[in-house]
Amino acid sequence: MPEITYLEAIRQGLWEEMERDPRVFLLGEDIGALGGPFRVTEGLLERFGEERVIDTPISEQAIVGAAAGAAHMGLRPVCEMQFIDFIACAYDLLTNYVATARYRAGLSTPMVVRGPSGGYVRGGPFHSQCPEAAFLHTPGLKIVCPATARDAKGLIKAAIRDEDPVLFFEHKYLYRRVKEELPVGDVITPIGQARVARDGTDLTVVTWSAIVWKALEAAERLEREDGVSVEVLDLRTLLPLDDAAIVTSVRKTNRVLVAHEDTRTGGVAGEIVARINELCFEWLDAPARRVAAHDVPLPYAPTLEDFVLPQVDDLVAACRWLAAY
Amino acid sequence: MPEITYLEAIRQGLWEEMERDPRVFLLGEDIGALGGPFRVTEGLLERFGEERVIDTPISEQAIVGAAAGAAHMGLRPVCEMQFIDFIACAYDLLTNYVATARYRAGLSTPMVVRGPSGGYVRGGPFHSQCPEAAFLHTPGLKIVCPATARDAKGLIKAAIRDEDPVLFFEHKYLYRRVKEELPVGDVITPIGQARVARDGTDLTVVTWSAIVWKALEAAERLEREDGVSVEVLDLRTLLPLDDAAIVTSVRKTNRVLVAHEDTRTGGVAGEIVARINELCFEWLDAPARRVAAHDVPLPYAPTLEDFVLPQVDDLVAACRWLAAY
Amino acid sequence: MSASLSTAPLPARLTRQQLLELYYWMRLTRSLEERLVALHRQGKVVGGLFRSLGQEADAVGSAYALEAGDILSPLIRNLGSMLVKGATPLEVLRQYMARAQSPTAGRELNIHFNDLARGFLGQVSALGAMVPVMAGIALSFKMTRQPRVGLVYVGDGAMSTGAFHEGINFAAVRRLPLVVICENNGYAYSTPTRLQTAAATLVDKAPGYGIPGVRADGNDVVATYQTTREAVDRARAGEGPTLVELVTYRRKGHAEHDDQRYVPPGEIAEWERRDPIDHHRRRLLESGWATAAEVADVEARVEAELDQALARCLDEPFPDPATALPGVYADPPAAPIEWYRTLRTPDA
Amino acid sequence: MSASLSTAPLPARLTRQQLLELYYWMRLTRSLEERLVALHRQGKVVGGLFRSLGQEADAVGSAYALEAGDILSPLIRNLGSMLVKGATPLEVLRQYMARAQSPTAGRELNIHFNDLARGFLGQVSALGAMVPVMAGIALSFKMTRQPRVGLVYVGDGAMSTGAFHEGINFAAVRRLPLVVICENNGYAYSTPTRLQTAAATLVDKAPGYGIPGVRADGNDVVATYQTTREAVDRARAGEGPTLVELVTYRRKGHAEHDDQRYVPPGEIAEWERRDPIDHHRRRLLESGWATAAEVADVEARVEAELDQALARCLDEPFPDPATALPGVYADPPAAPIEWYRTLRTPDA
Ligand SMILES: Cc1ncc(C[n+]2csc(CCOP(=O)(O)OP(=O)(O)O)c2C)c(N)n1
Ligand SMILES: Cc1ncc(C[n+]2csc(CCOP(=O)(O)OP(=O)(O)O)c2C)c(N)n1
Ligand SMILES: [Mg+2]
Ligand SMILES: [Mg+2]
Repeated sequence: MPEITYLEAIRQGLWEEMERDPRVFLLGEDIGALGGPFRVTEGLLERFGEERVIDTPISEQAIVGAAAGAAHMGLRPVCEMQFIDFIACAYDLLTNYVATARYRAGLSTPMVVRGPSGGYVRGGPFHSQCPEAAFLHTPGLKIVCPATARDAKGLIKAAIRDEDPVLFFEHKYLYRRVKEELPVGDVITPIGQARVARDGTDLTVVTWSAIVWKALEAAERLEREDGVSVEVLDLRTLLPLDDAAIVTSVRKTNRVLVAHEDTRTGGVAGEIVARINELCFEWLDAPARRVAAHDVPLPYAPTLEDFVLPQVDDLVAACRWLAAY
Repeated sequence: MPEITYLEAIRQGLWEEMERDPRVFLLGEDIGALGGPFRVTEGLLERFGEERVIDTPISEQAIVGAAAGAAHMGLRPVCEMQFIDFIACAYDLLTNYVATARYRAGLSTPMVVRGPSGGYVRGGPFHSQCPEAAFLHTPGLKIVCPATARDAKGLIKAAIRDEDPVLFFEHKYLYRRVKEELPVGDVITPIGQARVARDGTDLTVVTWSAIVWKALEAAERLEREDGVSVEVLDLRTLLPLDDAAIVTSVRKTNRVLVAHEDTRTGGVAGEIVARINELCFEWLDAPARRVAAHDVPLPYAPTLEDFVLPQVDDLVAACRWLAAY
Repeated sequence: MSASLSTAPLPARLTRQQLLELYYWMRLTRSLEERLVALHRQGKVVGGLFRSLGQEADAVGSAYALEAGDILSPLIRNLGSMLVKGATPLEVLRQYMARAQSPTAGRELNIHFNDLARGFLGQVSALGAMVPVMAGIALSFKMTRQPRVGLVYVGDGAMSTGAFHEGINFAAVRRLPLVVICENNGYAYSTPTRLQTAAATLVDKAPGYGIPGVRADGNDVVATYQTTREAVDRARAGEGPTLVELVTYRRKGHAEHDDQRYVPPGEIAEWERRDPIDHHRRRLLESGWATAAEVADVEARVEAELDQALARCLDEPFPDPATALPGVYADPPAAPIEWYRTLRTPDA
Repeated sequence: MSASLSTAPLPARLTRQQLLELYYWMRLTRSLEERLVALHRQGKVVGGLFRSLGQEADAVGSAYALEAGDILSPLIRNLGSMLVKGATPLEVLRQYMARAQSPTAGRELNIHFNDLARGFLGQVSALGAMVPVMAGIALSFKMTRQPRVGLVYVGDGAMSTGAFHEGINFAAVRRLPLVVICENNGYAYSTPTRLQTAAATLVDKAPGYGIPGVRADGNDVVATYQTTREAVDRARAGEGPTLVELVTYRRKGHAEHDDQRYVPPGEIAEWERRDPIDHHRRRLLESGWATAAEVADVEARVEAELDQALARCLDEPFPDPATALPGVYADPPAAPIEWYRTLRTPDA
């Protein structure tokens, strides 16, 4: 099996789905001749032509709205936000139109909105965001955040095949840093199912996307230096949350850290901690704690970005605190 | 002292601030001759003229963006969203431009965005929303949600005088249902301070806006029927949260219910429960629980809306569960 | 024999039958709204009531220009367009009264409902949003090589939204089969058009999108039909979008509760004299395109149909509360019931 | 003596001094970018590098048309406009290198910084957003009766955004003193203008907003200055916004990493021949508006200034990590440090 990167896995997923299903098409800014700023869609224009790889004007509302209309008619649009930060421009259409279409009007809207999210790349405040929290609050949407190349491919395919709108947040820091041997052809990661990235017995780190890798690194250090056995749960899907997987792990380890890259206040970790508190109260030997970014817009300078974002050392320190509680 | 409604209290607050400070002006759709669909701004055009009460085109992005620009130059704009649901159209400008202006660029942006929020009025999915959760996640913004006429006046005045952007979410169900004797002139409710709406010893209900009144009704019933003493904490400000007030009450009662009108998943209650868990873990005799709307867009029919939204009976049932835990 | 009646030539390649049909749809629209006003007064309409009084011609005439298979997206004042496309008075009454059997099962209000098979896509409240969505529907027609056309209505006010701009621009760049109808009825709620845009006319926006813009008298159902029809034909021929401005007037308030305090005296009366239904009725008779009997028959038929529809739904129940939960996603089937609610029933 | 040099009459009521100044600003812009390219290759530029090669005239000429007290909001390619308004090369170098002493203390990138006193408001990344914001600044000028003007730049691509539409429409309806400059440089990243809009020219959008639209050669600094100046004067006279389209060309990629694979062969070379700086330089000398010595002196001055600026900041430190926390709100003074971070120091 060939080893491919997280980015190639997404491209392969798109490619295979477009080969498989003529209803699948792509629309976004500069996804054609350019292949997008990160080349995720490179080669797709040549293979599938201008009608199925559509370079749009700079109009996130038009991209999302047009995708919704086409989806109502049975097509399977995949929208690219050039940087996921700009999904904010389509916030009204996504939360009020797309998310509610099935419920209020019985309209099916099978569409995907994908794009590069996340920091650790010196992108500054508008090219580094993690928009999960902005959409967690929206019944009707699904949200997936792959951490591995396998899940990048498996989730983009599952998202395209899903009958409902799916937000697919890929992490630009992982694009070329994460590689994996993957079979060509169908690799499907079911939406709504978390993954135990590392087995452990003493405490659980619940996380997703780029932080999964930092958690794994922290877990190894804790094993080595403290003999503490950390389980790492990669949620993969944030909406709907895999409560069962969280509960199983927390009831086993009795100590839990919820970690994400995004800022703390109003972040997704709050919802997860609340659920743990509701579902595992009697099993908790220590308060569920959160590791998240500091509550500021993400600054540009390396020293500042590194300070604001959670690092491996932070996860280690927080786990030690929990283990010692 | 004259008794005035929640709606009149907002108008009086706007009026007095415009009298006090010539930099204060209003902009929004149909706020002039019409006085807005609920007449919140009635009479202000006649008093302050077209330059300070600006009827805009249907352009939420222009309203918010223009307010930000004017605020940078030292004016004090107050924007009306005709229904707060439409704030979604200005989501990018609010979260990416307005909220970050001071941090990224040292720009001061003293502006207010206000409008009618909330359900229980048969408004259907697009005229009933509670947008708190969509903005809780945004460092740089402040969010206030008055429950009483006094706080409606006190918070609109505080918001207008604040050096930072403030989202002022008024509840349309309370507009004419809530009355109070209020002094003419300065009534200021400091942003960031919760209020004990009812003293209690057995458990705490943390809530805000319309649900405060339902919680008070539930508390009385529980006192009467169960002899359970419920403390009701009216947060008033959601960003920044008054951790101290929450902690004080929870450490006293050891049982807490966080209740809001909005849907549960990704709602503000998650953040609050997470903080309680972090700050009061050793003091909790029962898991902190949430009462919130069911995770669906808010439907129109009375039977459906009443089913989806939390009711007094629900608060009573949840409190009984907590008290009995 | 009816041939001998004809004094004026038939306009816009319409048959006598069709001219009478246009009258029927306008009449049906107005009478249905009158029934709704009565129901509103009786407190039977759950939410607000929005009238299209005086705008029936622009709604009916424009929708009548579409073929089966074409899809339109209405505004709150396009009841007439919905009816022409096959929405029934019974559905509309049930929607306004939030009945269990309404097309949205009580979830959405007034004419916010849709049936893509019949050719109408219900709007959402956010103005402008339906323009990009309808551009997407037109895109699907083009991609699948179907000779179908999309039509979307925007108000003079909604044209100020970013969504309108992005949607019509996208449709223009892709040369999609989309007709954009601007209903210029003079007001957006209380805001007169001059506070909405500094443009001399709303069709002045067309060149900025590189598409043709045409204006017509929105109170003349035939002119409305003819102008829209040309735009629809252009779209179907693959020549891309057209912006059609239909000039009309909103004689009632934004909604029933609106007292129109902001309207200059005399303005409404002025437009009453140009009532689109009276005008078409007069023309039918004076031009000899229909007999008094035919017209009277249409009017009777309308009332009878409405009596019938009303009788059927007046006593229908509201939806069962628990039906609020299913259908957020194709799967899982239903949103979970909240824990606290299960506590309320003693046996839980 | 310089008078005797003059062969051609001075254009656009500009003095010799000013014509030379225009050359200075363009030269400074280009040389500063060349320094940045070198720094970028050395890995000293933290983020991306965006060039305005070939667009120096439209940036400099348009900004030069403003007076002290006027405020502009630049795009990524308006380094020249920033410099004219008083931003210094030292500030720009510090920004790109994310140094502690940069205007944003390392929080924001490249030319995303502002000083309202000098008259520039830094952009945010979201395209179009600055149009409504600058409309608000223009609104404040009008409300406070100050004879000041706002100027905002948008690209051929950014004109497709809803924010642009809502902002320029608002400014037009309120007749605000705002000049909107569209820099039509042929591309939005890789997207040619024909895929951005079907309009024949971008000024065709002006009538839709009820404002004048004018076009000028963006590679001619004098034409750019003159055209913008007329729009600025209109705005200051209370006659409202103007849409100015400056036709130019982006000779480099969207950013340094962009290989321009999407550009037809020959196109760039074609525009190299129309280089705005060479053109102005030639004109200065041929028209006798400046001596070879004066021109050479400007060029020497530019390099000297840049050497100096570079020398000052090259070894400056990045910001101290803890400075990331203050300034989210006027009060409370700083965002709290996260609990886990305090655990990292052994003594915590
Ligand atoms: C984005 C958005 N902002 C505000 C509103 C509130 N609103 C509902 S109808 C209306 C006026 C619409 O005027 P127009 O577009 O001219 O349509 P008309 O009612 O005249 O048919 C407004 C402001 C809305 N529905 N959507
Ligand atoms: C709302 C939004 N969508 C997408 C982007 C990503 N983006 C940055 S620059 C750019 C192209 C801009 O083209 P144009 O407006 O013509 O300006 P130019 O770079 O040519 O000066 C795009 C798509 C963005 N910054 N903002
Ligand atoms: Mg209108
Ligand atoms: Mg460009």
